[in-house]
Amino acid sequence: MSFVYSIFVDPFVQMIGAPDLLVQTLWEGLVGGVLYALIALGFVLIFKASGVFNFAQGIMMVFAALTLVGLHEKGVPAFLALALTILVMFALALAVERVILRPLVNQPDIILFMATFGLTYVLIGLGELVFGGNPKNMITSELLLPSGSLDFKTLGGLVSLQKIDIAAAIIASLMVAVLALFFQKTRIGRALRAVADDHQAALSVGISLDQIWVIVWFTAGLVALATGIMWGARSNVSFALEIIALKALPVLILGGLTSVPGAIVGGLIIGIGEKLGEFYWGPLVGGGIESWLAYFIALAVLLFRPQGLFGEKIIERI
Amino acid sequence: MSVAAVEPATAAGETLLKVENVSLSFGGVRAIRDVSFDIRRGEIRAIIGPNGAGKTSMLNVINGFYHPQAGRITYKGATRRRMRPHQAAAQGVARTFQNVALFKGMTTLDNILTGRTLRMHKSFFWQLWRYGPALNEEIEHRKYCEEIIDFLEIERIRKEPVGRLPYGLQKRVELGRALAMQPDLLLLDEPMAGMNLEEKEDMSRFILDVNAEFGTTIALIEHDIGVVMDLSDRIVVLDYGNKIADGKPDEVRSDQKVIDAYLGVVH
Amino acid sequence: MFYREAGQYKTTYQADMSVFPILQDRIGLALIIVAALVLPLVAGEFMIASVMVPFLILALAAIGLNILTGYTGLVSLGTGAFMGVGAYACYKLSTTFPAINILVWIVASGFVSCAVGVLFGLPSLRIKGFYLAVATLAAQFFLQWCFVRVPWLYNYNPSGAIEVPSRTLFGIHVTGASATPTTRYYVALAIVIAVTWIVSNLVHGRVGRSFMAVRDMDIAAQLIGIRLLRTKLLAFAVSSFITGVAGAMMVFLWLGAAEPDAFNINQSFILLFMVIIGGLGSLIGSFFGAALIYVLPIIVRATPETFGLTIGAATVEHLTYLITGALIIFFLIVEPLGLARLWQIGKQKLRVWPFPY
Amino acid sequence: MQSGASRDPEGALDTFPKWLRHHAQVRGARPAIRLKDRGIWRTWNWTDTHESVRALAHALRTLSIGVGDKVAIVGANRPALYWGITAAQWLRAVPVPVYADAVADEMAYVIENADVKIALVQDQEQVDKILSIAARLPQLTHILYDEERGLRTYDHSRLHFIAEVMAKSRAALAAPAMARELDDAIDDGRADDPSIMLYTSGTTGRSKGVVLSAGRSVAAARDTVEFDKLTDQDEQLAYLPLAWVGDHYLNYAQMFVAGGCMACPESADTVQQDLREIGPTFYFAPPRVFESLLTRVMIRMEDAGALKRAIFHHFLGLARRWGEKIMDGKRVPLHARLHYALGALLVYAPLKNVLGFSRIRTAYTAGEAIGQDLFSFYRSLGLNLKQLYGQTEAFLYVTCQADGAVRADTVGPAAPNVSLRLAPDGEVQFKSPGQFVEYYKDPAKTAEALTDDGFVKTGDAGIFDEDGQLKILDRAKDVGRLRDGTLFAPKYIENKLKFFPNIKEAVAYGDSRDFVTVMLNIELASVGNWAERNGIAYASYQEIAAHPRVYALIAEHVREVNRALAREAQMAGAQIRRFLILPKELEADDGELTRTQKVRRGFIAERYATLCAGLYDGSSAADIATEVTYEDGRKGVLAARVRIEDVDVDLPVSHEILRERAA
Repeated sequence: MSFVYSIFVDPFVQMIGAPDLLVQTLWEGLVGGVLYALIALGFVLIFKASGVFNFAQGIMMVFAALTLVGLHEKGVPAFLALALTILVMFALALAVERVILRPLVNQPDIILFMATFGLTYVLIGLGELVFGGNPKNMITSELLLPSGSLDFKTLGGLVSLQKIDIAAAIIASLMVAVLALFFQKTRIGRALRAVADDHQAALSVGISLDQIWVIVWFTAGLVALATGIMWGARSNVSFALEIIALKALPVLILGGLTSVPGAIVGGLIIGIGEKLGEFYWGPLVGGGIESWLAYFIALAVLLFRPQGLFGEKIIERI
Repeated sequence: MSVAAVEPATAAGETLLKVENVSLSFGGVRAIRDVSFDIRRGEIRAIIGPNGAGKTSMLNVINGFYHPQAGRITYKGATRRRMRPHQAAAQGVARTFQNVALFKGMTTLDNILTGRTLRMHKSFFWQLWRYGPALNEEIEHRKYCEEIIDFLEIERIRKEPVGRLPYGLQKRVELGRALAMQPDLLLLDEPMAGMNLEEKEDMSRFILDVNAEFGTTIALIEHDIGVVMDLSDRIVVLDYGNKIADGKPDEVRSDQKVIDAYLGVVH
Repeated sequence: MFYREAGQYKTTYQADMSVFPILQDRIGLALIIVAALVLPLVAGEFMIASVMVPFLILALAAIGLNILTGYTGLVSLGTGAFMGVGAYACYKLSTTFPAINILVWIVASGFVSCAVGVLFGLPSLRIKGFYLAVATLAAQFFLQWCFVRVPWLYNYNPSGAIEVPSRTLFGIHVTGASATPTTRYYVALAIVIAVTWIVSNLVHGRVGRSFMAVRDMDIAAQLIGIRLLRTKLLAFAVSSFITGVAGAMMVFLWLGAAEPDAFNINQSFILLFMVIIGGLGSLIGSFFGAALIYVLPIIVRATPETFGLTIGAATVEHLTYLITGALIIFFLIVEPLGLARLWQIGKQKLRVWPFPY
Repeated sequence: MQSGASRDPEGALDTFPKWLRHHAQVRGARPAIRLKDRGIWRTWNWTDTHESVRALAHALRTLSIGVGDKVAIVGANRPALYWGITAAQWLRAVPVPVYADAVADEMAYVIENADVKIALVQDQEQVDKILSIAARLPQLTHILYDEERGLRTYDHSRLHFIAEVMAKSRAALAAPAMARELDDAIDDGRADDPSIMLYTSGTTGRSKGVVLSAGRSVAAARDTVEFDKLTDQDEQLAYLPLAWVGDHYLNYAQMFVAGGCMACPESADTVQQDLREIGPTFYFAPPRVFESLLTRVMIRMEDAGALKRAIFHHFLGLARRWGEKIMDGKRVPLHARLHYALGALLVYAPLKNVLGFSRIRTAYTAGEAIGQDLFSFYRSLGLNLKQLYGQTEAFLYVTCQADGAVRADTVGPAAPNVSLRLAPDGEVQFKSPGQFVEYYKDPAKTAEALTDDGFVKTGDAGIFDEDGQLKILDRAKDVGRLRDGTLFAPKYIENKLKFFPNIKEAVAYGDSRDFVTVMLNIELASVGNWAERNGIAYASYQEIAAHPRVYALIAEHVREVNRALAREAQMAGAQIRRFLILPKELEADDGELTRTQKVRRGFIAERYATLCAGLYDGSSAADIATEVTYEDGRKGVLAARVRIEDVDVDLPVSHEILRERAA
C-alpha cells in the first residue's frame, strides 16, 4: 500500500505542499521543452521537405555550437564567429545536398536515415578534430546574452529564473514566429510547404528540388545554431549534448513527424513531463529517470495514437 | 493433376458468402452504402463499376481488412460483423491485389510457399533444427507449390526474385501465392490491370482453369468489361458505393443504370 | 569463373532446398571453417584477442539485429542494451551459481535477454517504422539506466562494473584472466558457428519466410494468415536472444570486465551500421559488416604508425569517427543494399563468367 | 563403366525390350530416364523403367494391342511417351511417333496412313487435336494421355489417363501368372519385327512411313555406341522431336543399347536451363543451334567490360591457333599448351560451363553444311564436335567422323559396317546395318529408293575427299555439269560463299554453261559496319551494293572460295569466273526465296534475265528493271545498272597430286 501511496498520492501532496518548487520545476521543464521543441522543429522542417528522417539534427546543434565557440577560441570576434558559423551551416547544407541527398534520391527511407547516421559520425569527427574534444563554455556574454537570474520570493519560497532561460524562451518563440511568417508569406516558404505535399507542385513555383533541399537544411542548421547557443549556455558545449539531442526524437514522435505545432507541443510536454517525473517520482527509484522518461512518455502516447498527437491518421490502403 | 483432387467442387449453387446491407465509411466519406449481394459456391462473380465505386473496399470488407460500420456478412453459414484478416485467411479466403503485393525480396517459389504458412505446423523448435520433420513438411508443401507452378506455367522463373520479374508474371505469381492457400473463396482485385492482350488471355484462361480444376469460388474486380462478361457467371455493379445492378452478364449489359454509370451520367 | 554448375542437378527436394545447393559454395564454406580453425596456429595473440574474438562476437550481435531489422524490417536502436542484458544476466547467473557450466549460463542469458526483448517488442503491434525505432530507444535508455541504478545487477561492486569470474570448461580456463586468447577464440568460434547454423536453418524455413513477408508487405502477409504481432514478437525474441548471447560473450570472452557504458547507444548504432553496411537480410552480410566497421578503426589507428607518424590518441579517435561516417555514406551511395549485395553480385558474375550477366 | 554392347557377344539382344530387361538385370540401379518435373529431376532407374514399361505394355494389351498394331506417340519428350514406345515394342506392336507440332490435318494423315489403333499423347492440346479429327479415323480406338490437366471433364469412354491405366495394370500384374506371361512375351520379339515407323517430312508430296526393323535398329545403335564409346555413365538431354530419327536414334536406341540415361527437359522454354543443369556427356544439335548460340555468346560478351572482352578475345585467338591441334593430339609446343591451359581456366571451361557443355565427350552436328569458323570455334574450346551424315532410311548414321579426324567441310567416312558408294551421276548410295525395310504400304516408292543390288539412294550428290571422307554437295537433282563435263554443285559453291559474314545470299549458275557465275546479296549489317569503319557513306542497300570498294571486298571473298575449290579434285574446274552483286535483297515476298529462305535459282534467273545474260556475254555491266515490293506492301520499279566483275581463277595445280594421294 505504501508503494501505491508513494506513487499516486505522495508526489501530488508534495506539489501542493511546496508550490514554489512546483513552479520552479515547471519553469525548468518549460525551458528544456522549448529547446527540445527547437531541435524537433529543425527535424520537422527537413522531414517535411525532403522526407529524410534526419538523425543528425541533434548533432548539427552541437556542431554549430562547437563551431561558434571553437572559432571564438581561435581568436575570432564573437559576432564574426557567429557569421562564420552561419556560413559553415550553409556550406554544410550544400554539402549534404550534394553528397548525400542527390546520390541517394529515391532510395528507401531507411537508407537515407542511415546516411544521416553517417553524417552524425562525420560531424562528430570533424568537430572534434578541428576544435578538440574537451567541453567548452558558451560565449554567452560575448554574444550579449544575459546571465544571472531573476529571483522571485513567492508562493512561500523562492522561484529563481535564469535570465538565459528567459532569453532562450523568447528567442525560441521569436524563431517559431519568424519561421511561421517565412512559411506563410514568402515565395520560398510557400514552395517549401508545397514540396511537402507534392514535388511537382513545388517545381511549378520555379524552385528546383535541389535548391529547396539546400534551403531547408540551411534553415534547419540555423535553428540548430540557435538551439546550440541556448543549450550551450545552460550547460557547456561538447558532444555529450548528443544525448540531449536524442531527446528530440520522442518529442517528434509525440508531436507527429510532420507537424510544426506538434513539435512545439511535444517539446513542452516532454520537457515539463520529464522534469516533473524526475523531481517527484525519480527519487522513488534512485533518480536519473530523466534519461528514459521522455521515451516512455512518447511510447505511452504512441500506443494510443500510433501517428502521434498531431500526425495525420494513417488509413491503410491496399 | 493431383491438386485438383484435394477440393472437389461441391454442390454448385449453394451460397458461400452473403453480404447484407453493408455500409462502410472513412471519416465521413462513404465508400459503400447499404450493399447486399451473395456469392455462390463454385461460381465466378464479378464486381464492376467506375473508379471510386467502392469495389476494392468491398473486397477489403469481405476479407476482414476493413470493418463495416453496418451490415452483416455470412460466410460458410456463419454470420459476423467483423473478422481479422488472418481469421479470414484461416477460413479459406485468399486474395490478390490491385497493385501487386508480392514479397519483393523473395523468389517466386518462396512467395508461393509463404502462401502455405497456415498449413505448416511444425513448431519453431523443429524449424531451428530444420532437418527432419521441418524439412519433410517443407518438402510436402513444396510439392504442392510445384503443382501450382506447373499449373501457372512459371517453371522458368521458379527461383528468380520476384522484384525483377515483368509485371504480367508478377501478377501470375501473386495468383499462385493465393492458390497455395487452397482457398474456398478467391478474391482477385483487377487481375488483368496493366496487361497486354496476350497476358490478359493467359490470365483469363488461368482464372477459368482455377475455377474448373479446383472448384474455387472466385470474386473478381476487373475494368476490362469484355473480359468480365466472358469470364463471370454473375456480375454486381457498384457506383459511388451503391449497388446499381446484379445479374448475369447479359442482364447487366443491357441495364440502363449500368450504361449510364459507365457513360458518366451525373447523379 | 570457379563455378562449374553444369551437371549439378538435383533429383530430390532435399538437395534442391539445401542451404548451399552449389558444390563450390560448400567447398568454399569448408575452406573458411578450416581456415578459422587453424588461424590461431599462424596468427599472433593481438590478432586473435583483439581482432578475431571481437569480430566474431560483433558479427553474432549483428546477426541478432539483422533478424529484427534485416529480415523482419523492424528498426532497433536498442541492440546495445540487449547485449547488456545478456552480459548482466550471465554475470549474475554465473556468480550466483558458480558450479554450473559457463556455457549454460551464456545460453541462459540469451533467454533473459529474449524475455526483455519480447517485452519491449510489444509496442510493435501498433507502432511502425521510425516510430518503432524510438520505442526501442526507450529500451536502450531504460536498460542502461538499470545497469547504473540497480546495484544488485553488479553485485554491489563499488566500481559499478562487472568483472568476469574465472570459469573452466573441461578443466581449461575459458573465462577470466587466466583464459588464453586462443581458448576464448575457439569457444567464441564454436558458439558463433552453432548460432549461425541455427539461424540459417530458421531463415530458410517457414519462420524466415514469415519474417520476410512481414518486412516486404505486411498487409499481404496478414491476408495470407500470418499473425503480425506473433511474428514480430518472435523476431524480437530470436533477435534479442542472439544479441543477449553476444553480449554475454562480449564481456566473458572478450572484455573481461565491463561498465554500463559498454552498452550505450553508440554500441547500438555501431551494430546498426554493421547490419546496414553488411547487408540487410543477409547472414554473411553481418560478418562483412562486423569486419568492416570493427576492423576499419583498427586500420585507421594502425595506418599512421606504419608511415611512421605519431598522432595523438584523441586525434585518432576523431579521425576514426570522421572516416567511419564518411565510409557509411560512401557505401550507402555505392551500394545501398550493402556488402552482401556486392558479394552476391560478385558471386553471380563468377557464376556466369565469362558473360557479364 | 561397361559398355552395354560388349555384354552381348551372341547378339541375343535383338530388340529393345530385351535390352530393357537386360539392363534391369545387370544395372537396375543405374538411372535410365529423368524428367525435370515439379522443379527436380525425377529419375527412374532401369528397374523402375522396366517395371513402368511392363505396366504400360499390359495396359496396351488390355486395350487389345497385339502384334503388328500401330500405336501413335504424340507429344514432347516425356518418360511416359518413351515407355509407350518400348511398351508397344514389347507387344510386337509398332510405335509411330508423330510430330507434336503437326496441325490436325497432318496428324490425321499420318494416323490414318499408319492404321493407328491407339494414340499415346502428352496433354489436352494433343487430345483436342486428335478428337477434332477422330471422325476421320475409324480405326483409332483409344487415346491415352499423360497429363491430366483440363481433361477430367472429358468423355472417358475412349480416353484414358496413363497413370491410371498403369496403376490398374500393376494391380493386375500382381498375379504371377499374368506377369510371367507378359514377361515371356519379350522373348517372342524377333529381329525382323518392325520396331518403329518414322514419318519423313518429305520435301515433296505426303510424308512416307519409314519402317525400321528391331534387329537392324539394335545393330546400328550397337555399332555407333561402340564407335563413340558410350557407356552406362553417359547422359544426354532428350530435347529433339520424338518423331525425328535423330531423337529416336541418339536418345532412344543408343541409350537403350549403352544403358545410359536420357533426361527430358521441363518444358520447351527451359531447355537451355535444363541443359546447363544436366550437363550431358553426349550432345547433338543442328548447325543453326550452334550458330545462334555463338551469336548469343558474342552479343552477351559485347556487354562485358573492356578488360574481360580483351581477355576473352585474346584466348579465343589462342584457341583458334592451337585448340583443335591440342584436341586432335597433334604436336604443340609446350608454351602453347601452358597458355592454352590458362585459357581453359579463364575462358574455355567457364564458357562451356555456362553453356552446359562441360561434361560433353562427344557432340555431333548434322543436317546442313556448317561454316569452318563456327565449327572451329566450338572445337577450339575443347568441345569434341563432329559431323555425321544420316537419313531416316539408314536409321541415322551413314557417315560419321572419328575422334581426331574431324573437318568442317566433310561429313566423315562411312560409319561402321556401312557400305558407301557414289553412283556415276555423283549420287551417294549406301547399305547400312540400320537400313530401312520399306516405306509403309508403298512398294513403289520403296523400289524407287533402292538400287537393284539393294543400296539405298540418298538423293544427295557427294564426292569423296582425298582421305576418304564424304562431302555432300547438294541434292542430286540440282547438281549439273558445265559444258566441259565438270561437276557443278550450286549449293556447295553457294554455301562456301555464304560462310563469309559479308555475303548474305548467293545464287550460282553454270549448268550447261561454259563456266560458273554467281549473283550475290551482301549482308547489310556487317558490310555496313565495315563501310562505316572505312568511311564509306551510303544511303541505301542499292548504293552500297554498287560501291567499287564493296566489289573489291567481295571479289576477295570469291577469290578465296576459288582457292578452296581449286584444292578439290572434282571441284577445281567449277571455279567462279564472274560475279555481280544484286541491287536488291532477295525476298520471299518477291518469290525469290522460298518461305524457308532457300533461293529459287530458276525464278531468279528468269527475273534477272538481263543480268544473267550479262554474266555470260562478257559485258562489264548490265541493266535491270524489275518490279519490287516494299516492306509496307507498295510496289515499285527498281531500275539499275549492275557491274559485273571478273575473278581470277586459281590453277588447279594440286589436282593431279591430290588425286594420286587419294588413290
